[in-house]
Amino acid sequence: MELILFGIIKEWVTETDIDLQENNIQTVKDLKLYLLNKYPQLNSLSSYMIAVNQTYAEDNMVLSTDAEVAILPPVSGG
Amino acid sequence: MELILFGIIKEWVTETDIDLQENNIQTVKDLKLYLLNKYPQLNSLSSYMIAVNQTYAEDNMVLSTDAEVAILPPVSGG
Amino acid sequence: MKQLIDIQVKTTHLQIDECYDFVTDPSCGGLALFVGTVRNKNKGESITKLTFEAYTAMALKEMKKIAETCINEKGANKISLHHRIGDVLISEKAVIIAVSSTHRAAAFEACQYAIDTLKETVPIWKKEFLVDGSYWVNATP
Amino acid sequence: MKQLIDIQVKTTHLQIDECYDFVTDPSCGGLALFVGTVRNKNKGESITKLTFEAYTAMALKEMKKIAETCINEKGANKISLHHRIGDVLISEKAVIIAVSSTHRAAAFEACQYAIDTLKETVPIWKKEFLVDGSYWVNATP
Repeated sequence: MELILFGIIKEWVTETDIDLQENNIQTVKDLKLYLLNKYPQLNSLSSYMIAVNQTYAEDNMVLSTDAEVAILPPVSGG
Repeated sequence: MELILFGIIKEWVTETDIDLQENNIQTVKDLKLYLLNKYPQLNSLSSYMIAVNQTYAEDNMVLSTDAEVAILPPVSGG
Repeated sequence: MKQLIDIQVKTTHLQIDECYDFVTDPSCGGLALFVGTVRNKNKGESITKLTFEAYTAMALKEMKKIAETCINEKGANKISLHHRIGDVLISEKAVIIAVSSTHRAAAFEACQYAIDTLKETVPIWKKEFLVDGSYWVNATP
Repeated sequence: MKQLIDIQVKTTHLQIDECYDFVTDPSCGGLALFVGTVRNKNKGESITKLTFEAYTAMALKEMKKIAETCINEKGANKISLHHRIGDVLISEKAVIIAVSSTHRAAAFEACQYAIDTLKETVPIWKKEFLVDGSYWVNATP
């Protein structure tokens, strides 16, 4: 699964391709737990969101290997 | 006393110089009664104000012969 | 002291850039602008043009009062208030209000206060020209 | 159908005229605009420049949602939302929102809703460069 990174998260997370099956990741929540475990700096963020196919995703959304998945730190546009 | 006229009032009121003493006008209220009596069309307005020296005037303000007095129909700028 | 208030009543076309350039400032993060243009219809009737008449000396004073309230009570940094008078055609700008502020909520509040109050207190009158006649707006109930 | 929505995320200077020209219309009487510029200070620290990074494809989608809500629920006639990305210097425009409406209250409400929501939902990130370092805004509590 392709992972797109932005802002401060790009400075922490280095991998942009995650094998869902190998890492036992089925849902957005599983992905978050995987990331938090591997990159504990994520705990210092105010919050972060996962977008799947350019839409904010709920924790229970099931991920597919062909999804475009992005990790979004707190937005600060405008 | 010089009288300045605007908008629809200019189409009704024709005099621009009123002798205060001759017409027994002392206050803004006296002027309004004088005008309403002479130009009953003023009754058809939503409202109208008197400005003295470019400031909205209360009914009890005393008029002097050298004051700049204006009759203001309802404003509609913007 | 730096000028914080820019008030104009004029017969020539209003320019957004002129108002923007006056109020913008390196210390301000938010600008709110209001632009009032002449609509082609009012209550279903087609309008051909408007004429604005002003008691200019008093209008400038009343607009200055509004601007001062925006700065002293509404958190505006700088404010520009321009009103057109004379004949104004459809889609042309009748009024521009620009307000800068350190934070955007104050800019919006001051800008809305300024246009709402301008329409209530500033001695300017609008005559609408329809296909079959003309009338002074708001004059009668 | 006439285009009612104009969404842009771009690396070049934002132009107020472009947004104004898109939203103005003979049937509209009121336009509200918001312009967000880069401030020279934040919390007392001097800023030298900002960099905006966007998840552009998603930002365009989220901005479109905001614009649609403004038109379908807030009474906007037309709306233009432009956001700059890349390096932006002090006083340059980072965002412009222009909204036209038949009546001004709706234009103000929609414009304020649009900038408030943009700051909450649109995936764009700002990095502030100070004299002695840089940091991503809002990232940590």
